[in-house]
Amino acid sequence: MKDLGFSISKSRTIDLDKADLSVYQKIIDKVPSAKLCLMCGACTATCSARNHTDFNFRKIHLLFRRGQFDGLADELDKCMLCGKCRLVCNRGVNTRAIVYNMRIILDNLNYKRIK
Amino acid sequence: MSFHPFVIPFTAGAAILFAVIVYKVYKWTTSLDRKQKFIVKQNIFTIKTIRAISEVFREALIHRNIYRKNPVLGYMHMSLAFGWFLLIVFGKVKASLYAGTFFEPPWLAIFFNFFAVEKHTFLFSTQLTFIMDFLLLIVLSGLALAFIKRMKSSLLGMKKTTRHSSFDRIALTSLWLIFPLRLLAESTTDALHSNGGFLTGSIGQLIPTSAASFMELPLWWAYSLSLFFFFVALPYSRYMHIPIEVVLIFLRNWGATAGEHHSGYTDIQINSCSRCGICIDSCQLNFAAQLGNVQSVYFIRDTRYNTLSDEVVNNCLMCGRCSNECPVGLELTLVRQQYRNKEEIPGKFYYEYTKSIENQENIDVIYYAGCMTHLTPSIIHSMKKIFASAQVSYWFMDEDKGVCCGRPMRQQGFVQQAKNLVIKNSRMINSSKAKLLVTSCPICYKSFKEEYNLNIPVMHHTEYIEKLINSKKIKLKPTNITAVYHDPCELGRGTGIYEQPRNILKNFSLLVSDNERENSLCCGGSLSNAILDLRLQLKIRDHALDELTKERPDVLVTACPLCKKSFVHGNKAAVMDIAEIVAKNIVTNKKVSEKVYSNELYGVLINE
Amino acid sequence: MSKQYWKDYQSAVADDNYYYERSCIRQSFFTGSEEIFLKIVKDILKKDIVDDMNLHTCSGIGYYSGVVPLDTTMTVVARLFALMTEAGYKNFVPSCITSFGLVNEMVDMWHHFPEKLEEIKGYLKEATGKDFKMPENIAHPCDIIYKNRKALKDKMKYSLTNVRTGKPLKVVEHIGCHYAKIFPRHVKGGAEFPQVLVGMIEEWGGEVVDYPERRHCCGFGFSQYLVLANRGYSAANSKKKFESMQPFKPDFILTNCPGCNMFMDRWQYTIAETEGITYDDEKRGIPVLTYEELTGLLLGYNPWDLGLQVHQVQVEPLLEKMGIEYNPKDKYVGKTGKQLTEPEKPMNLKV
Amino acid sequence: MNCGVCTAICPAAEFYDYDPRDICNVLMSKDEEKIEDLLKGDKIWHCGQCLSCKTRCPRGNVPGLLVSLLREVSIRVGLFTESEEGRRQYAIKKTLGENIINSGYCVHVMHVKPHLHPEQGPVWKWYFDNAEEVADRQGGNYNKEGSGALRKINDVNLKDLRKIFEVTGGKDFYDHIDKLSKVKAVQLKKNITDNIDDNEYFYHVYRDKSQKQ
Amino acid sequence: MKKTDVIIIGGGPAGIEAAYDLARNDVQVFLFEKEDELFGHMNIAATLFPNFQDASEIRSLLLQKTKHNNIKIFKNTGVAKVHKDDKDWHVQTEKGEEYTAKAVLLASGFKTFDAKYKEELGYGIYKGVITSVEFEEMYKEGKILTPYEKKPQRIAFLNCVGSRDEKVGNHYCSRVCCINAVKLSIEAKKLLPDVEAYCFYMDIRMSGQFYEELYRKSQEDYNVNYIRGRISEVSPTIDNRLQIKCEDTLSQTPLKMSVDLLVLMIGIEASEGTSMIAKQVGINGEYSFAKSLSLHSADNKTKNEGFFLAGTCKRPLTMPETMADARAAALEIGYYLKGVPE
Repeated sequence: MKDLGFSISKSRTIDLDKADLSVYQKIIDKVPSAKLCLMCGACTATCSARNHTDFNFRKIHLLFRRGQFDGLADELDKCMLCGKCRLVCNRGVNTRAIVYNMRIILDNLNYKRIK
Repeated sequence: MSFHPFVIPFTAGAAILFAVIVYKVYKWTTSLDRKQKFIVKQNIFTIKTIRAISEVFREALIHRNIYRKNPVLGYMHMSLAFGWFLLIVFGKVKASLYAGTFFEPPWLAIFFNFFAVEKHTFLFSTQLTFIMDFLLLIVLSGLALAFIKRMKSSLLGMKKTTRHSSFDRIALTSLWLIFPLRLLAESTTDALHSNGGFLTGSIGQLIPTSAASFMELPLWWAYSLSLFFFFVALPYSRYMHIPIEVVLIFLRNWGATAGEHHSGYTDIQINSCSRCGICIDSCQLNFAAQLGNVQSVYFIRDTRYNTLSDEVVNNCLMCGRCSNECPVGLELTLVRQQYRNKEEIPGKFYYEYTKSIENQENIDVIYYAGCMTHLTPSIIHSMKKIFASAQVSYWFMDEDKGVCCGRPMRQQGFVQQAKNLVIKNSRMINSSKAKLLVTSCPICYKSFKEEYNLNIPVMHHTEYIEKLINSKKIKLKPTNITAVYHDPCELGRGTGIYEQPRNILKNFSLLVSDNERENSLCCGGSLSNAILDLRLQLKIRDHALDELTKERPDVLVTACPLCKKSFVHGNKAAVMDIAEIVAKNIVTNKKVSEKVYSNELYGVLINE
Repeated sequence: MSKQYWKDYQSAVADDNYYYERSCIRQSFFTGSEEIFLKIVKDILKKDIVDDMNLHTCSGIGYYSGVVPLDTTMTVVARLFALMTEAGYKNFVPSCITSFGLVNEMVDMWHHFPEKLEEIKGYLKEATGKDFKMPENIAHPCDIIYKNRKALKDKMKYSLTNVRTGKPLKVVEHIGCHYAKIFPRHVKGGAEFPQVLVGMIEEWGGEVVDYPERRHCCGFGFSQYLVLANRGYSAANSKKKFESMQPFKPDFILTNCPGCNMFMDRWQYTIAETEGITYDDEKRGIPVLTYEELTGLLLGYNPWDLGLQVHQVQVEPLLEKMGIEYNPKDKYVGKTGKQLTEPEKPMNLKV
Repeated sequence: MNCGVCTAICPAAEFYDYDPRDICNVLMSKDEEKIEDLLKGDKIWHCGQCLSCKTRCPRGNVPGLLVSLLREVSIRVGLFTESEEGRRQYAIKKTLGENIINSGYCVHVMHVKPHLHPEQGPVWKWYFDNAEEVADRQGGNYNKEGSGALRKINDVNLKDLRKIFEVTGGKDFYDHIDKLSKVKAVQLKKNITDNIDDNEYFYHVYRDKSQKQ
Repeated sequence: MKKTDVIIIGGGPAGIEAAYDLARNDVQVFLFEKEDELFGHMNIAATLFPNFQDASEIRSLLLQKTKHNNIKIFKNTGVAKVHKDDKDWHVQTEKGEEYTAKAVLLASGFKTFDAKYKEELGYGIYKGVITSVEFEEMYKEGKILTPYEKKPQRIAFLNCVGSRDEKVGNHYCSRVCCINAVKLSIEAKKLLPDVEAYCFYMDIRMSGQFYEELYRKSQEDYNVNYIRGRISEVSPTIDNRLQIKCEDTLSQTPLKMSVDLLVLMIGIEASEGTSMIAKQVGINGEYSFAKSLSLHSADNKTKNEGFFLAGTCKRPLTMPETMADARAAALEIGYYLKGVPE
């Protein structure tokens, strides 16, 4: 193949036809309350890790829901599992359990980490 | 010559059993972890060994613990274990006296009556015959109870009992057969040779000689076979606990305890479980949330038969109630934790991002509120007020939301991550000039105490406040508020802080609740359970709350932000952290700056 | 804003007397297209259109890529209008889609901010001493072809049918973003379903392919393409379109924007060479034609006089489908009749 | 309203970490700091100016034009050299920008040099090499006086054009870009000259792309 | 020359409810309905949110009310002109007859937004794109199918079509679409349990009682997915489905997917009748709805003595609001006829 000095960009659009949504089903099976998430962001607002870094549980949860897993494993490493998020969730979502299970699932799928 | 083919099954069974036990115990004891081996070596030749022996006697034979909890159950175990033990001892004595040598064949004692048919003339023969029959009677009575328990456990005051594995069934049935068969065998022999005691003798009278001569051998065979089956099934059944518990008791007395990872000691604990099911009754998931099959006994069973599921490992509040109740004294939470712990990735350091702030001023105390406490600001305000009133100079380490202590991570099994957090915090704490670390969160407290190695002591604010009161640093107004105190799991069972809060609450009329101290209930908010969904969690909360507020106290006092958060939302009673109630009733000190009196404190109290 | 059905979006196109503004891109990459357009208008439609020697760029690309400030561009456009005024014309016909969008945008701004217009008039006067009148009508050449598509049809030697199968040719139409997306009301059929190319294709016997990424930009992106480092973005957008149209097996792509035309031609080459992917069955790529070239072909002009040889994706297979005879020897002959050395062959893209 | 129709069909949003909706948010927030970050950052340079956003916005806004406004500001206040993408404006000015005032064309066959445009392919190289023959065959008037495609644009018109650039500040704008780019070039330790061929800084901003994108 | 006490224009729920309450107070009512059937938009609805009550129950209830002796129904009677002389109101029908009454109640309701105006959504161009009304009808038939008579795998519901949209000149919120979308998605799931349902929204406005609960139910029990973002473009795929594009605004990423059905939750606009008559009597308000005298204190009165308003001819309203408003109007008219002072 020729090198013309640039490579053709990759799309970052979420394509729900191609995305693997079954993975999120596993989360729902383990943490049914996940369905109730309104993406209000209260969890992110109270998050201790958020206080030190750009860690954003709400967004990670959403991307996971949409089957976009790249880089999430590393993001999740930032969480300290302190569980404050669970206490502030106004829909009683067990956010902490979601983080925990996302970690486990991603590790089982061994989703490549950046480093 | 006292031999007959039917002794072979028994002898073979006994031999096999002996071999298996020796093999397993060897395997496990050699695979203790370094720490355990070390401590055992330290203590093996000390008074501790004597203590162990006496404990073996108390627990393995007399089962005092079970007896305490439930006399009938206790008697059942004692009659079986101790009765059988004595049966063996006296049997041996009798046989030796009879044979006139100490080295008579081992089966002679077991099948004595079959061989010793002529009139007994040896020393104490009559007494021994009586004792043997008496002991047999005792054992049979225990057996009867056991049978009833199987049929209807509630009669013996137990709510739940465990299901059986196939090995258990073999062992159990043969166990149940052994003594009735022995009774019948001896009785028939008596019918022919009238060599029985008051029990076997009198039953012997009733058996017609014709039937007896026809029945005798089959019965002795059956007796021997039942022994055989029991012995062979035992190592793979729950009854393994009978021999292994003895090993456990010795190791425990020598100071062994479950470490971070699985070791031989773990197997010994697992095999020492008698599956009595007492842990089921003590588990809130069971009686408050109607959730079965996850309790310690199931956890241990599944581990032993390699059918352990994620669900069982993780669906636990780690409140420690079961370990506290366990008659065998197994370290149930620690063992479960071992199965949660995950592989460490060498060379990986988590939480690079956390900024470590340091403080070099000359201050007395570092105050670490803890993540959860940031969700109950009134506790922080109260602590600030208390510090101010006692005129203590302190550094609020995690004022602008800090680094988690690491325990929540650890409890989910992320050991490495937890360790990294520990490093982060230790650096901050050890770098300061303070002489004491005070925290408001029992979780952090336990963590600081057990998982950190700090160069200053750590106190939970209950301890600290008590210290301040004793040293007259702060004074409390006497009030007539009625309060009930809830022992947080991590503070009570976790680190044994029971007296301090009660001393602090002296000048309130403190009500007593049924679930105090070691028996305290979990608020349901436990961080250690990443499975439990809100509904069940609230069931547990409500049940605990009902128990605690039976006496209608003015205020429910606790010492954990998590417990407080859980209970506050249950709104059954006013809920306060011990720091708040202290701060609210503190005798204000002239010198203390205005700021502390700003109503913001009370503002917060109302808002929450 | 009042409601309007897309069908009702209609722009008025002047009948005659056009002032033609050449397009930098079109005359550079598809030189023949502009010439054939002028020919068609003059000789076939018998209308008056002027090709002014004083023309210069509208500086639109500079403006959209952020190096030429607004006032400058406005004044440059003003000068173009001034030239038109001097030439005595009122109907402005910019050959370039960027220009078309730009002049519309400028006129619109002047309409909303008359003070701006005065300011620009001042600049123009100061710089060139010229005055200008607003054009009465701004139309794109493709509007003129569209308007006269029936008249032209009568004169056509060929139609958009596959002479082998007798079926209509499948045509993908691509409209330059700045043609319809800035001022949907200035074009036929609004931004979503512009009729201008569709009208030609259907009138001349072809079948329009409606595919998912039909409205997506070709990826030019002005500043994006202009630096090598960001051409990956530019190519990616075309690639997205190709992938989306591929299953429909189009016979060729028709565009009204010189930029789009060039890019959709060159990016097929780029993708083939760098990733080995082509979007037709014979690995020759999908030909991309300007509407002028198409009209010229159907009217029977010599493909090589139209400049089809400057396309990277070769058009011969298409010509054969359409039953247009052509002289292969004539392909690489220059103006002076000199036989030029053939271009070298790409690695993956068949020619 | 944050409905996101603009981002949905934005070509740049698909291939860059770019979100026109978010940019409008920042502008509406009037948060000085955030806006400055925009002017300093790469984001505003990602837009492709296709203005697809204009068609769709239910509020009749045009994120695309807001961005081009931000770009002009970023250059005027001299923040464009802060970002990798912003610095590229120098390359554009150097090529397209100067084409305009020097030749009267944004683009002309002679400007599209194959070595700067490898993607144009062999046929283009062929055209480029035989420009006059091929252009005139198609009826062009390659670099000659008079009217017609690719003709030479005479000095009268060029003079006017340049004058316009001077009067309207276009020229100053060019010089401004040059000046600040030179400063940056020094910081980046890349030599910079007035022409292109031996201009390290030019090739840097024209070609190099850091890994982050 | 036919005289009566009150003429009600519009035989929808508002008109009938008001007519009945007036009739019960011995007021003679003429009720004009331009269609040959009463109940207006109630004829479309299969069930009513938020309690899924069968709309036919409501219809038969209303039908009962129309049977009252004091009510005279004129079907197929569109109104052409309304004017007032010094004392009475004169209503001229399209057929040319003239009627006179002491008071007129305008209950001429709303019309749904014509989705063809949003060309990028491809309504009327791509078969799979349908309106909420058409979907409701499908549901009534008891079978939800793709235009190609297949079982749909994915259905998308798009809110705010023709509402909150400058481009079509409607800045206002139609108020009922959000909850209606929730209702429809649940109904879709009831008929086709394994269909994937997606709702696209900008804000979810669950203003009414039990709305939020229903919204939660749709997530918890019916697995309806909600994506915050407005669909920007619809185009056909080779396999006769629809590709839709939007931004997943909460993750700030463009998103596309293909669906079998795209249901446009079309908004509420003033009906022709409403805007025409409102203009005639000079009470035409915003977005050509009819304008009441005072939103808070006299919402059924108008600046014209004896000319009253009820229901959605004023603004988008939900069913319960409409009915309550109709009863209020009846009361107002009652006072007016009796001459009870303010």
